[in-house]
Amino acid sequence: MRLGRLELPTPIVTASGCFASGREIDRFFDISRLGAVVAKSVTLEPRSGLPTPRMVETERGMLNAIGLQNPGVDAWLADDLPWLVDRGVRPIASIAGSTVREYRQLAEKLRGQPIAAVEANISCPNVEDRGTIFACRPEATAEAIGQVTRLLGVPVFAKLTPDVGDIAEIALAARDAGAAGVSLINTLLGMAIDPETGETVLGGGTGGLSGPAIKPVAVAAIHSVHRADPDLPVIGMGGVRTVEDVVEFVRAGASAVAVGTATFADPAAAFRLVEQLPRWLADRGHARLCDLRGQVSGA
Amino acid sequence: MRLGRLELPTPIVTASGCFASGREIDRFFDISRLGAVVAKSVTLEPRSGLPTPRMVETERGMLNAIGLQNPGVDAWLADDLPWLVDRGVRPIASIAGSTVREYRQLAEKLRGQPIAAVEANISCPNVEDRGTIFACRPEATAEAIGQVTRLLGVPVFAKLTPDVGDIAEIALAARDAGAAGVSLINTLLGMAIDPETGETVLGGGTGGLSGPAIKPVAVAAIHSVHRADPDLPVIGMGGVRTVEDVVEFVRAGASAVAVGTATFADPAAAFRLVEQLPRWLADRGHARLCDLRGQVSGA
Amino acid sequence: MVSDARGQEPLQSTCEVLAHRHVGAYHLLTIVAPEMAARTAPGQMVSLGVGGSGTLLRRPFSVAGVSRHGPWAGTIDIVLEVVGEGTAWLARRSKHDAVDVVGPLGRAFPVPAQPVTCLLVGGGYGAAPLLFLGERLRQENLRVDVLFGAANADRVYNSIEAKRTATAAMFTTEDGSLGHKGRVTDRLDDVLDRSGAGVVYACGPMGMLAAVTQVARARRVPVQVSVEEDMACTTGVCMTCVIPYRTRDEVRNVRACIEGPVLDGKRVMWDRIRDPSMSDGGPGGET
Amino acid sequence: MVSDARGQEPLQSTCEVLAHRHVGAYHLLTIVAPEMAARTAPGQMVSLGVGGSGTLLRRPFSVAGVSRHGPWAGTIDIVLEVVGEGTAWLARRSKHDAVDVVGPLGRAFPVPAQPVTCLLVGGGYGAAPLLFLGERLRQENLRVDVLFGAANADRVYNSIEAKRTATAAMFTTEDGSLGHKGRVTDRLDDVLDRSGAGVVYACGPMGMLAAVTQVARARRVPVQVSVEEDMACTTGVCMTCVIPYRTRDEVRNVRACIEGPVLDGKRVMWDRIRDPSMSDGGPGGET
Ligand SMILES: Cc1cc2nc3c(=O)[nH]c(=O)nc-3n(C[C@H](O)[C@H](O)[C@H](O)COP(=O)(O)OP(=O)(O)OC[C@H]3O[C@@H](n4cnc5c(N)ncnc54)[C@H](O)[C@@H]3O)c2cc1C
Ligand SMILES: Cc1cc2nc3c(=O)[nH]c(=O)nc-3n(C[C@H](O)[C@H](O)[C@H](O)COP(=O)(O)OP(=O)(O)OC[C@H]3O[C@@H](n4cnc5c(N)ncnc54)[C@H](O)[C@@H]3O)c2cc1C
Ligand SMILES: Cc1cc2nc3c(=O)[nH]c(=O)nc-3n(C[C@H](O)[C@H](O)[C@H](O)COP(=O)(O)O)c2cc1C
Ligand SMILES: Cc1cc2nc3c(=O)[nH]c(=O)nc-3n(C[C@H](O)[C@H](O)[C@H](O)COP(=O)(O)O)c2cc1C
Ligand code: FES
Ligand code: FES
Repeated sequence: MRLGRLELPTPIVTASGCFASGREIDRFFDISRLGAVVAKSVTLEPRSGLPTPRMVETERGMLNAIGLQNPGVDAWLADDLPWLVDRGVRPIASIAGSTVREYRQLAEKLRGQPIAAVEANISCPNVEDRGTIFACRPEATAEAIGQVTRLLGVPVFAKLTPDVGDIAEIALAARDAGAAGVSLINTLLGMAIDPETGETVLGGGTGGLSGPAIKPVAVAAIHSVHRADPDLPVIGMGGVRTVEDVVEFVRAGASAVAVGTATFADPAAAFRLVEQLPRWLADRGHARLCDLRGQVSGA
Repeated sequence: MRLGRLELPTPIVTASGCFASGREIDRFFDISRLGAVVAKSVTLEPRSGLPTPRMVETERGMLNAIGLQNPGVDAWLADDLPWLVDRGVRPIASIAGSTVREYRQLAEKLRGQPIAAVEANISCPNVEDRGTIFACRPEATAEAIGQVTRLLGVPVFAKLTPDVGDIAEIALAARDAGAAGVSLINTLLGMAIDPETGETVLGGGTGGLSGPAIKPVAVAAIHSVHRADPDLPVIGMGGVRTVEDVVEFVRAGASAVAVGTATFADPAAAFRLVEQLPRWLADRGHARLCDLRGQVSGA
Repeated sequence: MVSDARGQEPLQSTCEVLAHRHVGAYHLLTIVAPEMAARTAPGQMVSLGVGGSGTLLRRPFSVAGVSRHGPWAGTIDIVLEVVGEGTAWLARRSKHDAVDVVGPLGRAFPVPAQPVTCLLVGGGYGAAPLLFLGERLRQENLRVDVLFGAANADRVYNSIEAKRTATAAMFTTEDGSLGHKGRVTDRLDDVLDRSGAGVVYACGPMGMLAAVTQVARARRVPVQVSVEEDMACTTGVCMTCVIPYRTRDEVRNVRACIEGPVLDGKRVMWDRIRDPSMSDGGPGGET
Repeated sequence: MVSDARGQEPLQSTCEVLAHRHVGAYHLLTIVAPEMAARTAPGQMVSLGVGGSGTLLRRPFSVAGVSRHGPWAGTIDIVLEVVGEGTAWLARRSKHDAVDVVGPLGRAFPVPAQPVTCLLVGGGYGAAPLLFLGERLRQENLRVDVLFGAANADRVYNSIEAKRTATAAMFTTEDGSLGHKGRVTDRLDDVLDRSGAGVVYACGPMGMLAAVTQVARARRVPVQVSVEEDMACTTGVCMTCVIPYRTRDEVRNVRACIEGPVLDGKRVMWDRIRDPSMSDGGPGGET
């Protein structure tokens, strides 16, 4: 399967923040079997994140409020990246900033590193614009992505939030700023309150909704972007659990499919998809998954 | 419970489009026991809606694509409204337009009618703005709502979509255009594709996601709007099923709580909440539900 | 020609399963529901809550029979085929289990006012409510003929009971394991010739209903069909189950759950069902 | 003072329930998992998949014992209290049912290198993994004392086994139904005076662990605690289960599931747990 310039042996990759450094899950299966490993988003400085509780289960989904706990870009480059490379994994870095400048600084750090691509997680609050999420505005999207693509030789994917009126508009803004593709979708803004006590269940107050509950939102987002630009590579994610989900995402327009929350319930979730996908296709006489990309009727 | 100028005997109301004319469910319980009945959205002309299949179950939710099938505002005023009034129900009209002008025309029709309030469903595509949803832009929101509030003596609630970056911004735009309050949330844009055939499962292609799956998104939206203006009345909805859900929504900032999809699984869902709520409160020593409105800590 | 029959108001109640039997490929659930049993007419349906699984919405089933007396007060019978999660859950219910039942729902089969011969055309589990109707028609001293079909003998619902009910009974199976090899519609003209039926009642897959209607129309025989469309609420409030239908001068999307499921076959706009070009709904996502 | 003990790599497998017994207020599940049993050290946990219900994520449990030989190959024991949907589902498992097990996970209790007396302080089901540890310590010829507490006698896990394992065993219950009326922390000083323990191992509610640590700190006795924090993945990838912890010179949020659950009590920053002012995360919603 082709993901823009990248040729992946399987379209199954990991969703940022749901696979830590890679080492943890490598204890359960050979993670070099994956199409790529998208690392947890790193920031310029280390972050210890939000107070616990950091998660709550919801109906067929979960809310999380981690607050981007991460060791910082330098530590990731020093400790985790070499391990991934050594392990024979195609590593995709993920970066998160609070200002346009931080995205540029992060890109500078990544320049020349042995990474296959960069995912710019721009579903982050822009502190210079009253905390508005970058990916909620085409201009802010273009600015942040422009800084990153300008500096890097590897493909850059813009990771977008579904909490917008028209996600295709944002995707095209990212593309026009040089993004090689987009990653759809990040979590939805959500919240849970204990009815008895009135306390927010998450230490951080609000959180991000992920898991099977959001799958229809992801499919709609991917489809909308693919229709706006069928040539734009898309990494699809949001509630993927089964081979059928993978195919549904590809038909909607995904070029690769990332497994997030499903790994929490089953550490081998992504691996099972890698194994099952070829058989599913063969059983139905499909030579290649990529032939199904965007193959949807009735919409 | 007070919903702006309206004093409701119970905060439990119905969600538009999930209670038809009222007659259907009156066969199961006395619907005058509800705080109010929000009618299915009506348009200027009758509409026959989208082709079937119009629904698909998703994980703890459902997608629907009805396409606003309704008999038109005139038929509603002639047939359904008098019945509701006769039945002793507090009726809230719901209107949907494709242009600002249609909202004005609909408001003209409703002027002087025996309705307790109007819900302006502005989660509709604006045909004069490339099909952008009115409630995705503060300006379009203000324009549509302004037309309606100018003409009507009864409170107007703006029904908003959660598919925006900052729902509080839209709510404040509605308020500033004269809305007495807001209704949160309409369905999320979603889609399902049959992996085997590639057909969209819904006849309309995409659809609206409702039910328990979206509850955390509703709570976050209500909380965000309530924090932006604690005095703005909010009708909360989105996956409500249990008394605990009702209290959670009120703590987030809802002044009334609407039951939608839950009625499909249990025609008496709303009635059960009307019955159970006082006991839940009494068991915990809460004199009045309204004392809990906005009572949330940790956010 | 046929008198219009509407059922009475529906009820909701938590009911006990009295018995669970296998009939060919189907499950027959007998549910204790005296008040519902007393007011249910053939053609009406009930909807059952399915719990325990990840599903959310009720599941509609035609009533396959009622018993109004007897030691167990009244009961209703449901014949179900397992096709997905909800029906699988129901098929796991056994004696004493509780199910949430809403019914009777929708329009019943109208009973002829004249003494005509009635032909029941059933496909798969669609035969079940027709046998319930047949019983009722026989009480009215009407002649009942039967033409039931399915993929194979196991899926022809209760052919023994069908033979007992009918003056003439004919079966078709696609594999030839019972009766004629083929489909009911292959035999319909033939059967109509022989029975001289004055009304046709049909229940089964939508494609079969359309074909049956076509034959009946050509022969100017009234035809009442029990339609199926995906249902979210089963009680008339959600507008998901609509069928394009000619009423007086207008074509309207009627709700299969409460304006149907039994409809006048000739008024159903078969070629407009699920036809995208017939839509005047807003762009996708509109509820 | 105490040697560091890390468990071996975890496995995932579908395992059969060999037995389900009730022990006081708790359920004891014995699960056939030979490879896991062979590599699990006391203090480590396993996480179980809970299916059938609406839940999504795994549930973590301390291992309460292993049997490495015998006719059933190796088994692991889990002691569980029903608190919600997931534990209720697990409590309905019986002999021959299958469960998805991942383990062993996390850091085990380190075993003293010196011959000191070990005091096990357990609250509720927290006593179960401590009895497993006690067995192990006895194998090392160490003296083991026990101080277990709970709300009532029924919730003091297996006091008979505790008396068998320990040289001195003391119990506390909040209602006085077994041992002293009160909490373990009311008695801790007293027990430490008498046993002269050189190390304390504690497992139970977080409040209890903090209090035990405080007493141990004041008396300069090493203390190893098994902590609990809400876990989404149990395998170290999600960062939901973190505990603020002092390592060398920095304070870091360590993952209870793989860097714990056993931690050095004195390094845990008890007053920073769940403290909003300690956050440097982005505004709400950030993942
Ligand atoms: C008027 C009417 C009468 C029916 N009578 C019978 C009967 O007597 N015996 C019988 O076995 N079946 C009958 N059905 C079909 C039965 O309702 C479906 O097989 C059942 O809903 C499938 O549920 P599931 O969860 O097993 O399948 P799934 O395919 O998992 O269901 C997924 C969703 O699709 C909906 N759905 C799927 N198929 C249908 C369908 N054919 N009609 C309506 N909704 C559907 C379900 O309600 C559910 O929301 C009838 C349907 C209708 C509309
Ligand atoms: C290291 C560790 C060891 C444990 N050992 C045991 C044991 O030996 N015996 C035992 O009975 N229980 C033990 N627990 C607690 C047990 O994991 C919870 O009681 C269980 O997860 C609750 O699941 P539920 O679905 O029944 O409850 P619910 O309250 O419905 O669970 C809702 C959610 O909260 C999470 N959750 C709730 N309580 C806890 C908790 N205390 N820890 C982690 N997540 C929680 C669940 O995982 C789930 O995601 C342990 C927990 C941890 C962290
Ligand atoms: C616990 C958790 C942490 C996450 N951390 C990140 C992150 O650091 N960067 C990012 O871009 N997305 C992050 N995400 C979002 C996921 O990458 C993914 O977009 C989202 O969860 C939807 O996919 P899923 O439903 O398969 O989990 C996180 C999600 C979860 C559940
Ligand atoms: C079948 C269906 C039809 C709906 N029709 C309308 C409508 O006409 N107007 C409207 O404002 N909202 C409509 N809605 C949205 C609901 O009023 C409600 O906002 C949404 O479903 C979330 O609540 P719930 O999860 O409780 O259903 C509809 C929802 C459903 C499921
Ligand atoms: S199924 Fe809801 S209206 Fe018919
Ligand atoms: S539970 Fe996920 S990192 Fe510990």
